[in-house]
Amino acid sequence: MDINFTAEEEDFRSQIRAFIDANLPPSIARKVLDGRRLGSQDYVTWQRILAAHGWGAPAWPQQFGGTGWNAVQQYIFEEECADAGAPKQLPFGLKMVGPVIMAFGNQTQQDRFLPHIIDAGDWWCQGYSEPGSGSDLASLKTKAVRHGDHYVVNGQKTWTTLGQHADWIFCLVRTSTEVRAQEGISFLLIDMKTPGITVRPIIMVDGEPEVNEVWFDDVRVPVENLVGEENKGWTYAKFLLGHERTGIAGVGRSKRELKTLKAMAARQLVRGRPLMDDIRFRDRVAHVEMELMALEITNLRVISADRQRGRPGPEASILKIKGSEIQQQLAELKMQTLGHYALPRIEEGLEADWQGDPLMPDYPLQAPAATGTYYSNRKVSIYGGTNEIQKNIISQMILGL
Amino acid sequence: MDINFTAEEEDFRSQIRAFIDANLPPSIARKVLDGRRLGSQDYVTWQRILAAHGWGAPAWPQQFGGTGWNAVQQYIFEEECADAGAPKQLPFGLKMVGPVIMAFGNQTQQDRFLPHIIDAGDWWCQGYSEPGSGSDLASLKTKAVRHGDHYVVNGQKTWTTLGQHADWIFCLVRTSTEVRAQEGISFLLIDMKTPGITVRPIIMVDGEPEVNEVWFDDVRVPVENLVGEENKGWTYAKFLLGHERTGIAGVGRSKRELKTLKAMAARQLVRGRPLMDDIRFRDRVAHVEMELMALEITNLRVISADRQRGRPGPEASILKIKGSEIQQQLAELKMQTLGHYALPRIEEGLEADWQGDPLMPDYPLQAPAATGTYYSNRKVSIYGGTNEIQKNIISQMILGL
Amino acid sequence: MDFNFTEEQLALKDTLRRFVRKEYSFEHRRQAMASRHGFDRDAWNTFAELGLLGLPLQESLGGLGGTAVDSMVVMEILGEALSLEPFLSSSLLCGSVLNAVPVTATLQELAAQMMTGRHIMALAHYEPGSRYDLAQVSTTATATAGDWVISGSKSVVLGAPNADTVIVSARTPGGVSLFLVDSRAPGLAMRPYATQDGLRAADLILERVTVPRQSLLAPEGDGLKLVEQALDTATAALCAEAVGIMDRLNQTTVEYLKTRKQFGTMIGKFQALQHRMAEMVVATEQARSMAIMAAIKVSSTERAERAAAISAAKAYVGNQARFVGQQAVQLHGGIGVTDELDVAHYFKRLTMIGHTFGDYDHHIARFAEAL
Amino acid sequence: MDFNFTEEQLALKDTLRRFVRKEYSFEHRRQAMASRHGFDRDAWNTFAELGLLGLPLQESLGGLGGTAVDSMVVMEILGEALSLEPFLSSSLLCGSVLNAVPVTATLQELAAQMMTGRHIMALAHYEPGSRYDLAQVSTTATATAGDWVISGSKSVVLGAPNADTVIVSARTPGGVSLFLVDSRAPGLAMRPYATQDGLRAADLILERVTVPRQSLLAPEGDGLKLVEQALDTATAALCAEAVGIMDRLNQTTVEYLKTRKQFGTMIGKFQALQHRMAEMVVATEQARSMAIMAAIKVSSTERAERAAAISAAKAYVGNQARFVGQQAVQLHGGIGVTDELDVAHYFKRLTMIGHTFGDYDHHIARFAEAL
Repeated sequence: MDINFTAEEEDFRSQIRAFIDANLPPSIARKVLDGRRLGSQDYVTWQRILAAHGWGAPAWPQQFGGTGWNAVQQYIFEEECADAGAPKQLPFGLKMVGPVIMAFGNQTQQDRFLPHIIDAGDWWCQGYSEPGSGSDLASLKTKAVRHGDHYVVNGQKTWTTLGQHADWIFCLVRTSTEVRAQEGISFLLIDMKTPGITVRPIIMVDGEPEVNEVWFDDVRVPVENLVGEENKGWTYAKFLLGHERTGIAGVGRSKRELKTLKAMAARQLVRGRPLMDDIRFRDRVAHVEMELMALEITNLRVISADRQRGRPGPEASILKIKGSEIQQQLAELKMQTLGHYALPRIEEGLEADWQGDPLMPDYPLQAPAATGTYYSNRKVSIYGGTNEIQKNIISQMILGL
Repeated sequence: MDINFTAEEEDFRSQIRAFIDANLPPSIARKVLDGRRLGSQDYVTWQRILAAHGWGAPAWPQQFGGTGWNAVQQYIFEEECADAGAPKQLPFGLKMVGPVIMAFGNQTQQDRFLPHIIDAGDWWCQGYSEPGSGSDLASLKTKAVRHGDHYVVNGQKTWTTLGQHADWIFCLVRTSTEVRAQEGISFLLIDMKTPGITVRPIIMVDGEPEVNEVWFDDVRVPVENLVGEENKGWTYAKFLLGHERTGIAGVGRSKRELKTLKAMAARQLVRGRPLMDDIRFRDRVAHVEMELMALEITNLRVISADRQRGRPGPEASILKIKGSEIQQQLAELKMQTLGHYALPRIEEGLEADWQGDPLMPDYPLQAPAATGTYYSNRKVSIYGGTNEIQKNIISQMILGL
Repeated sequence: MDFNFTEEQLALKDTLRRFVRKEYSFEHRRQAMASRHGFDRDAWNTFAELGLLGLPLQESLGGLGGTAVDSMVVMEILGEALSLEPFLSSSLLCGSVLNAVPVTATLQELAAQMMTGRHIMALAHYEPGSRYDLAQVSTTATATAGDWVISGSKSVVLGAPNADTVIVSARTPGGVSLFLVDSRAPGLAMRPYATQDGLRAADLILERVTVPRQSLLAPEGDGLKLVEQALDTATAALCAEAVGIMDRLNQTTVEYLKTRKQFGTMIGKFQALQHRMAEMVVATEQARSMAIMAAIKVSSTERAERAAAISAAKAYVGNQARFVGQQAVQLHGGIGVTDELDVAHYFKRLTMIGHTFGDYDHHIARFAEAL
Repeated sequence: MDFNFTEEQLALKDTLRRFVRKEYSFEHRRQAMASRHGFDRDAWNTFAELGLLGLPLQESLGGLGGTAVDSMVVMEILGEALSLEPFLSSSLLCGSVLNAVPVTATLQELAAQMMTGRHIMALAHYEPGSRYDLAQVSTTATATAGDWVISGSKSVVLGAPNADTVIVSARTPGGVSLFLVDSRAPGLAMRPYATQDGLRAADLILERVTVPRQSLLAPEGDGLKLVEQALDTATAALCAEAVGIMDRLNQTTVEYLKTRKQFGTMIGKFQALQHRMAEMVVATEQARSMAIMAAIKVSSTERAERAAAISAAKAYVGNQARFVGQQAVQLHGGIGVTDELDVAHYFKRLTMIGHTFGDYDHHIARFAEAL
């Protein structure tokens, strides 16, 4: 047992770091680190830089264009990317539909779709949730009726993150109502340019349009876009959800946020002394840092156990619960560093080129994003299965209650 | 609206305080304030002092020998008694069986029993809980079968607080099994000297015998000891439980404990300075003090609402939850003041005459009781309906969920 | 000891609640927020007609001389309605200052204008880098022939963009002093913005702003004392506003738990959610008790008693409000984090209340000093 | 990076667990606690036979030179068994001191005796009024002709009543130094007692206790450094013990939730209790991670890194242990607070671990210094 990295692992880390130093555009990193708005192009740019270097799909096997890295290497890679302020690699293709196509798609689908997940040729989004379905995913109502060599899809999806930019959507649809809820579901890949699809952004608590509603009105989908077998979609969905939870702890990003937090708290003054020296505030930081130290090791333990078991286990729920709590605490503390400067909503401060306001000389450059991020981060204990659902999973799957 | 006491109320408080100053035996008060063991005689002594002055039953109407005080006066009285270190007036007669006898007992029972609750001629205990019944009181199994002018009682009660000293026990017994659980219950008064009763003390987490198991083996109880009607006991039980919850906030005692806590923390040193000046510790004290400030007003608000409504409402559950949490926090902080002196278990330190140990010169006089009290106080969120049950009550009775 | 409201208070509460329920819907508020001034002039006029705007002002100024309990009653309802109008920043905060200084004809005129709703005031005290520390005042006022010349910066001045007159604190030879400054005075630059919960505020820079001699309010050097008292008054009112919001969030959340179904069951039947909801109610009732305490004790003539009570209330209510706000969002799930539903807006306001006039750490420090 | 135990560690864990399950039942422990020495001599001898007592001692002392991870493995099982034997106070705490001082024939002989279980040691460092502050040492040692003369008081010396030799810290001209003192030395008065969780400890008063010149361990002035290192080692071990106890409490509580019925239902079906149980598991897994971290980092040669890691682990594990202990009692209801059930005893031990070698406030302060 050793939680220290080996010399080989440290060497690997140096290579990653050198690459990021040389290739991550500073303008993009600055946006991430200061909490400015990212454009869709920022994600694409970074993904293509990685793809060009063969690192577009860190978690995929080499046969599908992945790196073939082991779990520790992937972990190091994610940590370094997060630390440097790289945009998150979008999970919809890489962590969601990609693994499903690899495991259950046919050769044609693999050849058509996988390369363009890696090179960001296709922007994917997720069509799982529906209004009213929430955590009870299997209650979904969007229907696909087979007419010849097409499915005709009608219904509505929601919470479709960044769907406004998407080229493709993967959808759970109901293809049979004569069996119990889980058994009549199929997994379809749908071109977002197909007639009959309408996308409407949902404005979130922080005023940003992050997620969308997507309507399907007699949308015709070729049957070759069915993944696996008809009515077996629930199996693929569960497989996907298992994959979605790995990395959900967000340890790398939280470590970066902790660093930013400390830097902000070192610059803010309370009665002339750095806020970071205020015993109450410092204890709050210490508290979340301890949580994060523990979570990092728990995360590595779960990865190690998953590897030995060959599949993700229910312990991922622990990562989701703790990871989301930590992200929320960090966001709250960043807001708290600002004192009364938590109040102003400086719209233009979210733009990449904002350099501060001459009439607010001590208003920090990271301030405009802080309160909105706190608001918005309430979602992380809701999406991907609420923390309440995660506790159900632990009590039922781990404890047998 | 005014949370300040009126001049009349302050005057009333002065009278109470003067009486207590003059009449509460200092040796008893010392035991209470230092957390030493109280003997059964200590309770009796204080109760008789109060009774001799006409204050034996502060909450009872005058027709039954009570003071006739209003709720605010009762509150002031309890607060002053607690502050001075008077032993708690035992609730089993005054707050439990007494009100039931007043409301549902016949004249003979009222004449026989009520005066000796006031003058401590009878020590009462409670026969409600049974092994296995816990919060589900109505599932009780102790049976009473009528034979001529007696009931023959068989079964077992448990958690009978201070039952080892009791002269009488009031019991819920099953007199019919042919109806639903709540409808076959009766309320019996049983002389503890009756043949067939066995009492076995239960040693608690702090090593003290506070509660008991009581076995009934063909115990013959005269039918005149039935309160109210046969099979209507559940009604009386619910009435009693409503009464039991008033005063459960324990604000007066918690205020005294807070005072003791501050005094202890002022004397303990950390790196040469009083622990009370340690910002972390002082914040903990401040936190519980705020809770207590709020609870005191909530308590008075509930009393005021009960008075207007004419009966106790479900808001008492709020008092139970918060009151118990505060008591537990105070006990924990007292233990924490001691530092490594939380560890020793000095048995003789619980005796009234213990004056410290020459080999442990700085070991505080209140120390021997502190850790045991913390352990033991875990019970306050369990007894009288666990805090989980209280939350059920709030969500169902107040919120209609 | 008495926990009843007076007949007048009950009537005021009732009238005001009926008004906001009828005329101040969530959609109405959204429009008002988007308007130029960021609040509803009609509602503001109605407040004036109902006597609200004169309520906190003492009778010598022509006001109604209402107590802090009266203000509590008002603020609870304004909280329920998520009111955008500058009652707190103008009537309560500045009203408290005006109540405490020698009455003059100018002030009576000013007060009369305020009561009609035509004149709005703001208090500019906090400065860049001051955080919540009242004593840190770098703005200066220098006496010249017949004037005072004021220079310095003020940050997060609530209600400033709509204010006609700003009370500005500045350091003078006698200590910290307060001045009435016309918001359009030459040399006064304003950086207005919306706050994160939809109110309006501004940062100010004063460069040699010249005001007449008689703009000095109260004796020189009394400024800190007056500001502290005014902020304590406003803080007590904020506690009441928070309680009003918590009440509404609890009602809305209970309703949602009774409607929303998951896995074939109304989610209010899930015990974990029931208990959370029960804890929210407990938190709210405890917060209400502290808001009452604050409303009574804010009138205490002993500065130490008042300070300890207000800080205990603000720290405590802030903590409960944080819990209730976060949990109301959590129990609503996804729609709880959308702009569409009122829940998110109540949550935002509660969060900002937690950062107004001192956060938890600030107030527990002030309270703990008194232990 | 590697989260696997070695074959040897797994074998040790397995053997030890089988032994305590078979021979160290809760009833057996109760008898041992009531016995004169307060622990089970037979179990202690078995520990010696299994090599446990030599495990932490380095090879130059004839020990097995085990790592802190080895100790972690052992302490988890001792936690599960609620072991009363002085492994922590003698083998780990004093063993750590002996490992860090120059090897002599006397020490080799002492170590040999310790490993057989015949000789027991204790570390006397804390003093009246010191609380958890290591630097506060008032006990003095004065050099005379061929001796040292030691005077002072020591408080809550774990394992002292059964110790043959006590390592005593005392102030000398060169700083704080450590001395080997025979527990029966003239002038050494002992006030033995049981601790609140059933172990044995004592307060000591030393009045001109005279020990030979060579009783000085290590160079004069090295005492504080050695004691800090030894306490960090023992603290890491305490974290592991706490995790073992939390595991057992979780198992016991889950079992109880599956058996106990209320209102006609197995109480483990109540969602509020399910979620609490899930939180207990999360707390335990997070605590386990910190215990692992402590076991690795305690061997760090950088004092600051070691101190920060150990204090983070102790504060964090202590907090999680407090939660798990309290909730295990709560979920058991009434019987959870009786002496009869093992639950209360696990709870008591967890609570006392929280107060051993520094409580949460002490360790978060030590950790936060390093931020």
